Amino acid sequence: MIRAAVLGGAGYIGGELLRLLLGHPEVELAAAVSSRLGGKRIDSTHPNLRGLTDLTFCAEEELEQYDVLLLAAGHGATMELLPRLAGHAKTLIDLSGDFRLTDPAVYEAYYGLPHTAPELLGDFVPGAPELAREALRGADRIAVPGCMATAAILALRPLAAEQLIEPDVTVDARTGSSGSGATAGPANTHAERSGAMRVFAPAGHRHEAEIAQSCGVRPTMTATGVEAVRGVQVLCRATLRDGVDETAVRRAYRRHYADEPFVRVVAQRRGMYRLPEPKVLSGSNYCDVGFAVRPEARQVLAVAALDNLVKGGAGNAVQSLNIRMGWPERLGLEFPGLHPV
Amino acid sequence: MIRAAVLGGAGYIGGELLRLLLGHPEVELAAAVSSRLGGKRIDSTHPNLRGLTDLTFCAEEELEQYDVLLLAAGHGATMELLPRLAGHAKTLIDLSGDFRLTDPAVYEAYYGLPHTAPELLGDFVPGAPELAREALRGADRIAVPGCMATAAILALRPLAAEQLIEPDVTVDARTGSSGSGATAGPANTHAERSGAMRVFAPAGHRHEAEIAQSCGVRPTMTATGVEAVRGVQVLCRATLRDGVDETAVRRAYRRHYADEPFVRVVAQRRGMYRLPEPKVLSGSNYCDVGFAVRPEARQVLAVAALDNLVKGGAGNAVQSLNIRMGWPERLGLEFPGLHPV
Amino acid sequence: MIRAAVLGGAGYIGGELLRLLLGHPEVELAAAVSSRLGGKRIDSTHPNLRGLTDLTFCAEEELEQYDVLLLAAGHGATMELLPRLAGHAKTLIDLSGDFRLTDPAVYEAYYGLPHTAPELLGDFVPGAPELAREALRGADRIAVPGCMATAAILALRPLAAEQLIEPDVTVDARTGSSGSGATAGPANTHAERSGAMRVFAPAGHRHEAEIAQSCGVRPTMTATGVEAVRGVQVLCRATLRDGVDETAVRRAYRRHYADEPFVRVVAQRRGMYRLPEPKVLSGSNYCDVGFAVRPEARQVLAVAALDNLVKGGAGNAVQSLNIRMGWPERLGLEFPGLHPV
Amino acid sequence: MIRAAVLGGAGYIGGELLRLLLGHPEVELAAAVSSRLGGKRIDSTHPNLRGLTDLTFCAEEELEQYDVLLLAAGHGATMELLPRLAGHAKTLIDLSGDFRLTDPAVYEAYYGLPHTAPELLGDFVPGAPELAREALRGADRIAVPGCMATAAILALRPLAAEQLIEPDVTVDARTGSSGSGATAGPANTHAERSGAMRVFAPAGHRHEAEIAQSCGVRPTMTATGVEAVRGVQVLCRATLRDGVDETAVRRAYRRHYADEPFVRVVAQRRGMYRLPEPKVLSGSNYCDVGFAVRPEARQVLAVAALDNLVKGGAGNAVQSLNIRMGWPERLGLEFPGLHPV
Amino acid sequence: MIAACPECERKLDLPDSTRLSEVVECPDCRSELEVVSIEPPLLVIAPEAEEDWGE
Amino acid sequence: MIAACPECERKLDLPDSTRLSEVVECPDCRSELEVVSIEPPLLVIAPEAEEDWGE
Ligand SMILES: NC(=O)c1ccc[n+]([C@@H]2O[C@H](COP(=O)([O-])OP(=O)(O)OC[C@H]3O[C@@H](n4cnc5c(N)ncnc54)[C@H](OP(=O)(O)O)[C@@H]3O)[C@@H](O)[C@H]2O)c1
Ligand SMILES: NC(=O)c1ccc[n+]([C@@H]2O[C@H](COP(=O)([O-])OP(=O)(O)OC[C@H]3O[C@@H](n4cnc5c(N)ncnc54)[C@H](OP(=O)(O)O)[C@@H]3O)[C@@H](O)[C@H]2O)c1
Ligand SMILES: NC(=O)c1ccc[n+]([C@@H]2O[C@H](COP(=O)([O-])OP(=O)(O)OC[C@H]3O[C@@H](n4cnc5c(N)ncnc54)[C@H](OP(=O)(O)O)[C@@H]3O)[C@@H](O)[C@H]2O)c1
Ligand SMILES: NC(=O)c1ccc[n+]([C@@H]2O[C@H](COP(=O)([O-])OP(=O)(O)OC[C@H]3O[C@@H](n4cnc5c(N)ncnc54)[C@H](OP(=O)(O)O)[C@@H]3O)[C@@H](O)[C@H]2O)c1
Ligand SMILES: [Zn+2]
Ligand SMILES: [Zn+2]
Repeated sequence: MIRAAVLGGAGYIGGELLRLLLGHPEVELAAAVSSRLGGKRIDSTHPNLRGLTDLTFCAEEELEQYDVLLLAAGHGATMELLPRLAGHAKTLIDLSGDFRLTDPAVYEAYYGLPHTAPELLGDFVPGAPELAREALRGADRIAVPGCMATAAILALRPLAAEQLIEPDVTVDARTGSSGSGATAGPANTHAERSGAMRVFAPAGHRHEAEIAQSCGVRPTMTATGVEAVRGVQVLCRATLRDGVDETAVRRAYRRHYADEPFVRVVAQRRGMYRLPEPKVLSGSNYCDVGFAVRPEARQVLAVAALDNLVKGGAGNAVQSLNIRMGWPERLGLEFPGLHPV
Repeated sequence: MIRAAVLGGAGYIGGELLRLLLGHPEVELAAAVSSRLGGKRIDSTHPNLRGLTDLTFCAEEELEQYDVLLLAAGHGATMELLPRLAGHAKTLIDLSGDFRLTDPAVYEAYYGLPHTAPELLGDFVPGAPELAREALRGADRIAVPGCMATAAILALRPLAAEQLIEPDVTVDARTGSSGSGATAGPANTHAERSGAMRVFAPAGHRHEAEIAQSCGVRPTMTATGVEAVRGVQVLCRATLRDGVDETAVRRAYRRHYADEPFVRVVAQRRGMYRLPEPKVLSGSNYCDVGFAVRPEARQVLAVAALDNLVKGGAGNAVQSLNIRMGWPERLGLEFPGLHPV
Repeated sequence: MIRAAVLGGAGYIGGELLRLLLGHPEVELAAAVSSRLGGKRIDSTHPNLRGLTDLTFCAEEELEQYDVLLLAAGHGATMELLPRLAGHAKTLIDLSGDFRLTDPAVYEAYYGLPHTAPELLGDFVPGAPELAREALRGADRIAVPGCMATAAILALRPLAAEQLIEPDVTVDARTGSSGSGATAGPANTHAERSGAMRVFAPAGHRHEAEIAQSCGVRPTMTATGVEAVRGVQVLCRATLRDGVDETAVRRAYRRHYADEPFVRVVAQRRGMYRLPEPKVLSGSNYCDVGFAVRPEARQVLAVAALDNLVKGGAGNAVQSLNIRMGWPERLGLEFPGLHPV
Repeated sequence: MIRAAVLGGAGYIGGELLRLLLGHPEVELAAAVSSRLGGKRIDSTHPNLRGLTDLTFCAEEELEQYDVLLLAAGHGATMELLPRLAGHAKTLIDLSGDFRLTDPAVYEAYYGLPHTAPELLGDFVPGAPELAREALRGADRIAVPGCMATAAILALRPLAAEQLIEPDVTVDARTGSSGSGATAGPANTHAERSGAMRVFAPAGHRHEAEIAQSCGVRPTMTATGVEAVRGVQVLCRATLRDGVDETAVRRAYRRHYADEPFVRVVAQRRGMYRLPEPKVLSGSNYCDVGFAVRPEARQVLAVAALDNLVKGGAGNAVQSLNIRMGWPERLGLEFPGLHPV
Repeated sequence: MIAACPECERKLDLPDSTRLSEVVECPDCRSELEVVSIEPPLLVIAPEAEEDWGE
Repeated sequence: MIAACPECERKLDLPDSTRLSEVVECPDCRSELEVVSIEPPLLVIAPEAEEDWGE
């Protein structure tokens, strides 16, 4: 058993970390920090945890020593927080955008503010088991990728790595409302957000930088908020290189994901769920990845779906932790999702 | 053509008033007040109005003289506002809860604050055409009933008026999220409110007072927020008096609503939409009313559905205005609702 | 490890049984019967099971010997099937309505057809751990109660058992679309069922018989289909007996459920989720139970929520099986539900 | 007043035609054909029409002479039906896909069956006022474009017509469940279709042919079923020609749509509804069109939204009829949509 | 240290570090409770801003 | 018995009880495959009623 603490535990990623860590057989959830809700029970905020714990939120100042500290605060704030919190645990796992990019200039271009701890960027291993499993085994600074980025990277990686596609790709991402966090504001009231198809990033989205960094492609990404609480789906288009056909594409996906515990290739000719859809993944750590080839046009459509709070965040963090600790990778992440839902 | 002004035009009831008045052939929408959004276009807040108007919100201080002033501010605030605004128009129509109840003691009991203009209560005619059509013809102070109250009153009125039921009734109301207005807060973010079945008034709801006042029954009411933006449905249970059977019940509804332009009796034995449902009423001014009798138990279930922003508010205001002005009652209220939806 | 088979595995309750049994550490899922889909993979129908199993559906004729056989076919069909299937397993767990009622006359009154195996009714123990835990330990014929019945029974039982209420109660049930099973028909297309508030049982629902049988009350029940796929909520009203106050009510719930692994008492004065709501229970085996007392009216509102496919069906079956086998009661049922969702 | 008949009146497009024609001041709805529901009231199928009409469905054989006959049957069936029905009215308006394409070979390639009335293809004018207003004035054979095609064409037309873009474009369409009509089947039950993000046309969609024909571009189109009953949104990506900037793009849209009664250019820098979204268009005949330019990448994203049953079908038919008859173009189409919704 | 919730009678097990005037949350009814005495431990309902909830 | 899916090349492990003309489902692309030979095991895509899917 190791002792873990979560910062930002009142948020949506934080709450998902609490759920997963409370159910993890090797982890004792020792602390959850909230600046607003210190002293309040965590199950008052996250009613799904009723009966599982009597823990209350604590203030940052009350943090002690832990084996692992997971940070689920916003970007910008995190690069300020992390240096002063680093002493509280040997292993730090950050879920914000602050330590995902290796180049501070790219960070500034995409986040619109200079990085205040650029010297730390090099310390971080991506919390992306499919890309960095070996590095994660010894990692004590882990930066989990963004939710839409994870989906797009897992969709594009096999094609890019095997040089089956040209570098220009487009990514059409769709996301549920939990993707923008728990804070109330005029844009996310139920009445306004309900049934939305809100193209909130029509001319470029931050996650482009992560996709480019991980896949070596040149992505153009849009993102649309659709009617869902959880769930991300990406449709990625690319041009196939000369001579690449569906067989080559399918083989690439198989090779890359045959042994992955949490990536499934879903590209069926029959049935209702032929390509990845997030709804059957709610609560699960799977990322489903599929494709469709249009040979005459030399085009491939790569599709991926995941639960933004799990494989797109907290689940990827726990999977990374499992690797880091040498535990079975699926530990605490067994929930497969529901049908119907 | 008369000139109309709306106070609270940035809110949900206010926005619905703007839509209806812009489409009304006898009304010129002359002003819409917002304290927060003065100078901003009204179609920035209400995107459905794009192309219909170039009007901008104004401040209360900019109000001039109008034929009718419609107030769509919250309760509490309205009883303060109304006296100082009364000079701006001959006819005032208020949509808040402040002038619906005739007895200030009942107001205080249900709203938890003393009424600050009790002397005005007697001036108001209910903006309820089915109950007060004659009085509305000459009315210059009109108080539109609450949305769930209107549904329950129209469901129960025929039974109560014809003494078919015992006075104790229960009302289970279900409501969409627009019922709580446009203001963002932790309880109405999309992620929290989505898919909710939130019993927010388990032991009594304010609208009990209006139902009691209008029907002479003793209601016990609960209200549940369900997944919907618009729409209210009420299920009212009552005990039938001795000898009352389904035929008597059906006749009472027919008698009361045969000539009503906006109440339809929906109590079918076959088909998919046998009893009233709000979804096919979205945007329309209908209140559908139905019933089911359980003879052996001497019980009747009365069901009503409406769009809380239309028949439950702005539409009832416009229908009342039509009556007041001697116009055809359906003027500007012809939209019948959609199917499917 | 025991070997289990599921009949009706292509349906919604059947699919949920497959999910739970595949994740159960003491059970090997050995067979899933479907008459329509014999030979087809079960994960083609239930896409959440991809990667967990290669099992295909088999025909009834292919059934062998199992330790337990779970039946998830419709009522009417089940009383025909069960006698001829009984030889395939020592322990039979039925999820249909056919063996829940002890009195064949009540069955005929509520289901509209005579019971064809009335001699077997006495053999069945209710698959309701909170009511029949001791009997379940040795039970080889288990009949799991209906989903809305389970919710209402758990809501009313403490009040009824401790004689805190008068016998006449009303039950206002709300249910998601999965409650009517997987078969397509005009009434459950997405476009028609979406956003519905369909009062499909306005004058009495079958589950009244189960509630009456288990609680000794006289229920009047309505049921409304609301916008949700999973989830049941019931609002039960009763009259408090003389002298009964909120303290007495709360004590009754505590006493009954303090040690129950899957019933939580949720009746809070503060917070967003004060009373039971099904959405945070999706996929979980909890039934949350709460109440609100209106002392001056001597009324109590009892509220319960659950996932109809889990605690309302498959989860209750597995919990009963755990008890029958002497395993820890929570085995295979640990998933706590999600927030937000 | 002219007399109109609708074939396919029990379907979703048919029902929307009934609603619009019943509300049209110059049209008498004289007949609605249904093969399944002959003799049944049309408001049993379309409950929103209760109180507006007592019309019942009739059989095709009962058809008489009308001024206009609107066909809302499926493709394939329509090319068989239309020749034998043509005698019933001077003016025919077809809403199926059968008479939209001018080239029977393209029809066969996209619909997978040979056209059985190729000689009639040349007779049809597109029911697309923005493209064919002049031709519509004298047209007696009108073929209304597909719903997603209309959205994509209105989004791309200004760019293509003014040669601002390269010919290769991609179209990502999202659609609600009413787009697939009223017939029940396993793929459109509420439980399966709810919350879906179903990429049902990953490698090409039929509407490509219409977009190519109307805009002279080479489209690659995907379509995804998302959670909605009504509503279509398209995201079209194209490469800007040398020297084309945002100003040129904005001017093109303005020029094309400044005088269009039902196309609004929505491309705002601020506010919640910056780009077109279908939800505020439900029931309205508007198509909102917007764009975002990414100059450094020479890319433009063109976005359009509409209600598939109105501007994407029945509304476009009525607008075309208004033009054909020389009536004001907005007649019977004034409903602006709702907010919130 | 055991004290009862004055609202719902739930027994609260207060940690030894509990200080006077501290506010704790009842696990059952979620009332906010102020510690007004340590020996014997005594809780009263804390004054609270009216929370708006519902529609 | 191992045979490859003619659609997607996935290797299928057919049980020994597999009979001629039996239809199996490819776990990857979900094509319906007919067993047209046992020794050597050989699969072809089974003729199928066009499945309507989508809108
Ligand atoms: N939502 C997703 O789908 C998703 C997926 C992957 C990654 N992420 C990333 O995860 C992080 C959290 O996202 P979220 O969606 O959970 O947001 P959220 O719901 O808004 O929660 C953020 C939490 O951070 C805490 N916080 C904010 N500023 C802080 C500060 N200066 N110091 C300490 N704590 C602070 C807040 O807690 P208190 O106010 O209680 O202190 C809040 O609960 C973000 O960086 C986000 O980009 C989100
Ligand atoms: N929503 C419903 O279903 C419904 C149905 C029937 C009746 N009602 C009643 O209608 C009223 C409005 O409800 P709503 O849902 O539209 O609420 P809302 O969306 O919150 O809008 C209320 C509006 O009132 C304005 N306002 C608030 N305080 C004010 C003040 N002191 N002076 C002037 N304006 C003030 C605000 O505008 P600015 O901030 O821009 O000034 C706000 O836009 C309430 O009394 C409600 O009870 C609502
Ligand atoms: N849905 C709920 O919330 C819920 C909750 C508690 C209990 N229940 C009860 O559980 C049972 C199943 O409900 P469901 O919702 O899962 O229904 P469902 O989705 O319609 O599934 C029923 C299954 O039963 C099979 N079946 C039907 N007739 C059969 C027969 N004569 N012999 C063998 N199999 C037959 C069908 O499979 P094939 O066609 O493939 O053979 C079908 O998949 C019902 O009795 C229901 O009352 C349902
Ligand atoms: N749904 C949309 O968003 C949309 C938008 C634009 C265009 N369209 C097109 O409009 C047409 C209708 O679409 P829909 O969505 O309304 O479909 P739908 O709901 O399935 O309705 C089609 C109707 O056509 C009738 N019909 C079918 N075969 C017929 C035949 N052989 N002879 C006479 N009537 C027949 C059926 O009526 P009975 O069974 O009662 O005879 C049915 O009600 C299709 O061609 C579709 O492509 C649809
Ligand atoms: Zn308490
Ligand atoms: Zn295959």
